[in-house]
Amino acid sequence: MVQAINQALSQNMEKDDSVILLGEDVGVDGGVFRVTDGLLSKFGPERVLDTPLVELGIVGMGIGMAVNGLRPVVEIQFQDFIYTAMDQIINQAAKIRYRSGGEYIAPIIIRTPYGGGIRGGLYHSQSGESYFVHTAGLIVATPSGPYDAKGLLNSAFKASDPIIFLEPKRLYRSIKEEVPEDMYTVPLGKAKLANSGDDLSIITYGSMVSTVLDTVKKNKINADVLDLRTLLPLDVEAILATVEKTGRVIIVHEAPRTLGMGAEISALIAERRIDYLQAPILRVTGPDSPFPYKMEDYYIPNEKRIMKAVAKILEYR
Amino acid sequence: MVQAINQALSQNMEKDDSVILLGEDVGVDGGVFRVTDGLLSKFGPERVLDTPLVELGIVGMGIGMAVNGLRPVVEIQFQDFIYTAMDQIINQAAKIRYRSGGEYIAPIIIRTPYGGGIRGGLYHSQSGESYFVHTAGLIVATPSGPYDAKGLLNSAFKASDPIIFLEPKRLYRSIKEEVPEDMYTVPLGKAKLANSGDDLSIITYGSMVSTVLDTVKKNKINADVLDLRTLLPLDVEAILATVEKTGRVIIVHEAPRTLGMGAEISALIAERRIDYLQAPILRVTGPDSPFPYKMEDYYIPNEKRIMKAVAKILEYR
Amino acid sequence: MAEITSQEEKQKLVKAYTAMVLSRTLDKKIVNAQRQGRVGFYTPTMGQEALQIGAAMALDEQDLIYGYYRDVPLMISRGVPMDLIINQIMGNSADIAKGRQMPSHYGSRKHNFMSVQSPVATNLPLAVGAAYSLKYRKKKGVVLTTFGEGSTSTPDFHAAMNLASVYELPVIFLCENNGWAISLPVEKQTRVDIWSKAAAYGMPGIRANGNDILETYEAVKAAVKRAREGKGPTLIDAISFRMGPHSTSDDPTKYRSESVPEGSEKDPLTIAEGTLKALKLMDDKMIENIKQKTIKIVDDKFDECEKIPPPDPITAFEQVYSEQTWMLKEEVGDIL
Amino acid sequence: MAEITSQEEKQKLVKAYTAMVLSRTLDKKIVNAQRQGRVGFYTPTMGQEALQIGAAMALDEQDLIYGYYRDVPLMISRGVPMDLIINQIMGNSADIAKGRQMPSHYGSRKHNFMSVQSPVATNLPLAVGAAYSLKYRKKKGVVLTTFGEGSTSTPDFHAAMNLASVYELPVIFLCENNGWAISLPVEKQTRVDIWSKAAAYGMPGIRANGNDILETYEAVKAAVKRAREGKGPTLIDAISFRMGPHSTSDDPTKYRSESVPEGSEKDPLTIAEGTLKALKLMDDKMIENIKQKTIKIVDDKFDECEKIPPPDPITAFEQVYSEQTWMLKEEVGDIL
Ligand SMILES: Cc1ncc(C[n+]2csc(CCOP(=O)(O)OP(=O)(O)O)c2C)c(N)n1
Ligand SMILES: Cc1ncc(C[n+]2csc(CCOP(=O)(O)OP(=O)(O)O)c2C)c(N)n1
Ligand SMILES: [Mg+2]
Ligand SMILES: [Mg+2]
Repeated sequence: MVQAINQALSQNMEKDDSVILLGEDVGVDGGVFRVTDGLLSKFGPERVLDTPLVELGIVGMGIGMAVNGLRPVVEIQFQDFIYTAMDQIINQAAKIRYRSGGEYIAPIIIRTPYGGGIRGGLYHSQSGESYFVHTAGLIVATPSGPYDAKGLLNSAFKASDPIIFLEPKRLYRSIKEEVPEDMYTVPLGKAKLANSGDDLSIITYGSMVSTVLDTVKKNKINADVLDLRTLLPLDVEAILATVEKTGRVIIVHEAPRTLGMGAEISALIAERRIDYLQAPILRVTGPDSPFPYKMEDYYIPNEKRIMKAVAKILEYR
Repeated sequence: MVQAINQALSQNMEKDDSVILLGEDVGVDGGVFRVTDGLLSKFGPERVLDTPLVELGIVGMGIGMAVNGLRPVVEIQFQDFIYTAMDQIINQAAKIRYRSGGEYIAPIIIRTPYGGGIRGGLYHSQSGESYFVHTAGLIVATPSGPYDAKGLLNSAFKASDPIIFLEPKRLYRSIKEEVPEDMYTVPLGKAKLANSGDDLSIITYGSMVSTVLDTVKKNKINADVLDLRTLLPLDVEAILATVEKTGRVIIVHEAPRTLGMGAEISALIAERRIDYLQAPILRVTGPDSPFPYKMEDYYIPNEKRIMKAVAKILEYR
Repeated sequence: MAEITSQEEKQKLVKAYTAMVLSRTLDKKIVNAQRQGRVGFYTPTMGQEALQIGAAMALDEQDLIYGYYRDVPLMISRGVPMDLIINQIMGNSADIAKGRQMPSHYGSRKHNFMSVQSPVATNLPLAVGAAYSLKYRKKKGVVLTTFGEGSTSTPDFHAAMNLASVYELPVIFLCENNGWAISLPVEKQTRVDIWSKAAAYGMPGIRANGNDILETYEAVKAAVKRAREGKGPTLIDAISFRMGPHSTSDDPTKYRSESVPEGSEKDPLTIAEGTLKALKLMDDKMIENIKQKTIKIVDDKFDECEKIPPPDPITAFEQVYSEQTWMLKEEVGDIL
Repeated sequence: MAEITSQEEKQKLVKAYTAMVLSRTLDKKIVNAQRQGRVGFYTPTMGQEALQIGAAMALDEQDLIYGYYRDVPLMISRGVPMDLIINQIMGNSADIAKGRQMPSHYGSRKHNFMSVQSPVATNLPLAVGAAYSLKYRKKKGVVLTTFGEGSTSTPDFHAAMNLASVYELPVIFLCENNGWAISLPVEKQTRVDIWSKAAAYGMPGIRANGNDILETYEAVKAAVKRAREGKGPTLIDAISFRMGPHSTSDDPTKYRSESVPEGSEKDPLTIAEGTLKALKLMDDKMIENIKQKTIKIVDDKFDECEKIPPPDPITAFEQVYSEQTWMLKEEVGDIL
């Protein structure tokens, strides 16, 4: 996935000289995950900025660039470190169009690795998508593999709204996929049915998609697996379609359960398709605690926990 | 409610000299809403600090005080301005106990007015409770009137976890209630059945409680009205009990719908009491947009919108 | 008193004074209207006219402004029509932002004046990004960003100052140092002079008497020159005084006794009038004449704007995104 | 070279050198163990021993430390037992925090060393609050807080410096200036010397050669004295060099060519050894002897700690609150 994102960045920079990258260690070092490797030497220090250590500043500066016709891509080294910039994201990026009557817009892309799986402990493993998804004015997208990563990022470059682009860091090097050379797009706001089945629906995204697919395959579960791809705005039609089809729903994510994405998805279903439900809507998620270092395998939803939920929901009534 | 909070602060300061107030304009000026009026002259400048303009700093400084045996109460002038301090709240306050194996704790109280109703526009009206409720390690409480305000705050002073105390600013001067002189407590984590009825359940909190109660009374609706009082952790038993009783649920809050509290409550019900439900779970909330100045009456849920939902849910099937 | 000699600058000064009178008159009009319940809220600018208008004198049209909620004089002197400001304050249907923002939160792309937010100093990092864009595109514009002295304590001030300096960007940081952050005097905000903070970022810091239009003009002119020459940012500490309350919700008698009454010798208008008279550009009669005419103009414009109907409620829920989300469509359907 | 004369200080210096050797030896041990896959991650401290241990020499036991992830030598010199550190790095069941935190994130209340977080400089505002508590309670302790030079760009640095100064608090801000923030050299982080930033807050800023234990000691001693006398905070810029990579995940050859090899004249250990020899407190043989003995001690302790079993998984979900929430109880029931 690292290469796919690198390619998307590189191709968009080639195509459009208003694209500027900024972030800590994104230049000479090529990013701590090597996502921006080689871009400094290709595009020079005016387009690839190794910034001082100030998330709030680089996000704010990025917004200022976006307002003035550039297409900044800000990298936050770990999503866990984005919170000092929350005010810039919530009160500036997400509200500029609204407050200025559309006179100013802020098409910034904020890329950041998120989630666990690299033994990063509580400050290098967070899945903070809820903080962004609750913020009207933002678009929040997250790929589940290299193909979508490039395609969604290409779409992000065409959008005119601020975008939080969450990269499941666990997948950076673990998932291999064919990625076309051309600048194809994967549309924002559209989920993907990653597996088709009749008995139940598993709704998920990001790093959990492959875990769910593996589980389903290995255990021969006849399930719809919906990869959301965009978390804000959600693809409600795709969600409702799978509910109508199976009547049994599990939502899987790494983020803590309380007000995690599962809450919103569950609520959307409970207010629209209650009559289709043949079982409770279950959530298999990270627990409501910080993310532990040593015991991370217990934190992240795994086959065992998904299968427990599957069994429960299939047996229901 | 202003006097009730003032009294709770004053009495706790009298009782315990480790209680320190800090915030912008909380001293000489007595706070922009006059909540801390008179406390500087009563307790002196070492205990009531008029701070420089830096939310992140005063929250961080408060955490440091709390870690070292004081009982700081930090006022954030408007909840809308808390976001630069999110990192201190999420990564420090909420995680100190956990990361230090319990050796250090941070019993800080962060008070802040929130919500609309004073024609404050998009930067003086936000209801950001979701950002805190998604953060394990915090307690989040919000009163619906003077009695609870004092009682919950008294409980907060006894707790040893960091507490976000959200004060519905619209109620500061609009709701009158008898408030006992003594230091009674209202327990954290317990909801209150504010009205008892059989036909449906309306779950709400903060500024919406009085709106819901007025609506129910005026329209002679036979409804349970549950005032959550604490948003994290939620009183799941009280929520489930009312669902079991009525089978029809509406959740009302001012915050935007997507990943607002309604999402979590709905999800809790959909995963535990699906068989009791006789109708969809409806949410009557602020829309997924910033909060407007001139048209705020359209933003905040009102009688008309609540009654629309009531009608829909009572007619269902 | 700073010196001006060229005919062009003298003309500028006359224009600037007219803008000062207009700002002052409009300010008083709005404050009065607020007392009468005709306006919801307002942050008076009285006392800060000279520094804002002096700064504007040093700018060109293509220069960008990232200002704050106390910048009505700055807008006026940029040529922003009065009705744009009044419509914003009324939040009526002619307002650019359709009444979405509280009064005092104006903006106008046409005048290169970024729409104002409430969280203080958060415009500063944006100004830095704006300056980066200008530099990257090799344009000759500069960015002026304004904020109160209280705002120098914020994270955003620190971030913006350092970034502007590291990238040598054409930004002028104009601190409107009125001595107070609501109730907190500057001495309790920080232990040093604001201008001296510039050194921590390796940029020049200039102190100017913000009540004297020419002194601020000179200071900003020097900073603009530096910026246009590619030498980077400057911090200007324009020392002034907030003649009114912090806002129409504020009662300054709770926390301060000092005052600068209108027409007193520290009033920036008084100082400007002295300068104009010394330069023989105006006499008392002309001044009085301008003031009287302005009252009428402002009154008329205000009445006119007041008649404009409120925005359609539906507009309160538009322009959140380039396209309205399905949630919002649904929610608005439910609301209206 | 700074001067020390008293017998007590000489003894301190010998102890300090022993701590330096222990830190260095432990550091190398952990780095090696990491290469062998026995440790998950680590941020080496090699090169920063002198400044940390010099600082510790100036403190009393009751003083509080708010350090960061590169402070193993500081802990060692505070008397933190080696196994506490190794157990943290192993994340085993003997670790105070039960393996919840990544390696390099230690803490020990007994030693007044606050548990370390990852987001840089966010310990600084806490240090200020801690200092407020000391002052409020009229205790004579001071607070030492450490951070890298890269961290001076953060919001937290600005906030903490200003607040400490406004309230005249007993805090020593010790910048461990190793010249690099991962791949960013200090020249690109900011345009001025770190010590000079102190002036923006009205506090003294002292530059010290951080590779020389006595120079840092003197600087911190002066700051501690000032703090104990109630005169407020000081910023110390201890200039050093990161001899190793940023962390075990980092490859510094990608971005820098300079190096300070072990044993070279800039190595803080070499400098300390020179001082000891000049003061006739040690000779080469004694030094070699200490080094050899230390290797053995470290090896043994490391092996011993490595045998300690991992924590019970259940502990990963405890101590989130004073009492476990019902959600977490339920979730843990589902997980285990
Ligand atoms: C981040 C933030 N915190 C608090 C406030 C509330 N507030 C509004 S104005 C103000 C004082 C600002 O003082 P200063 O920067 O000196 O500007 P002035 O109003 O004096 O022009 C405060 C605290 C705010 N708008 N933003
Ligand atoms: C707020 C924040 N942003 C980014 C990071 C990622 N990061 C870890 S260390 C580091 C560089 C810190 O440099 P410096 O402050 O000089 O300390 P040093 O590591 O050199 O001792 C960065 C960017 C972080 N830990 N916290
Ligand atoms: Mg001010
Ligand atoms: Mg460094």
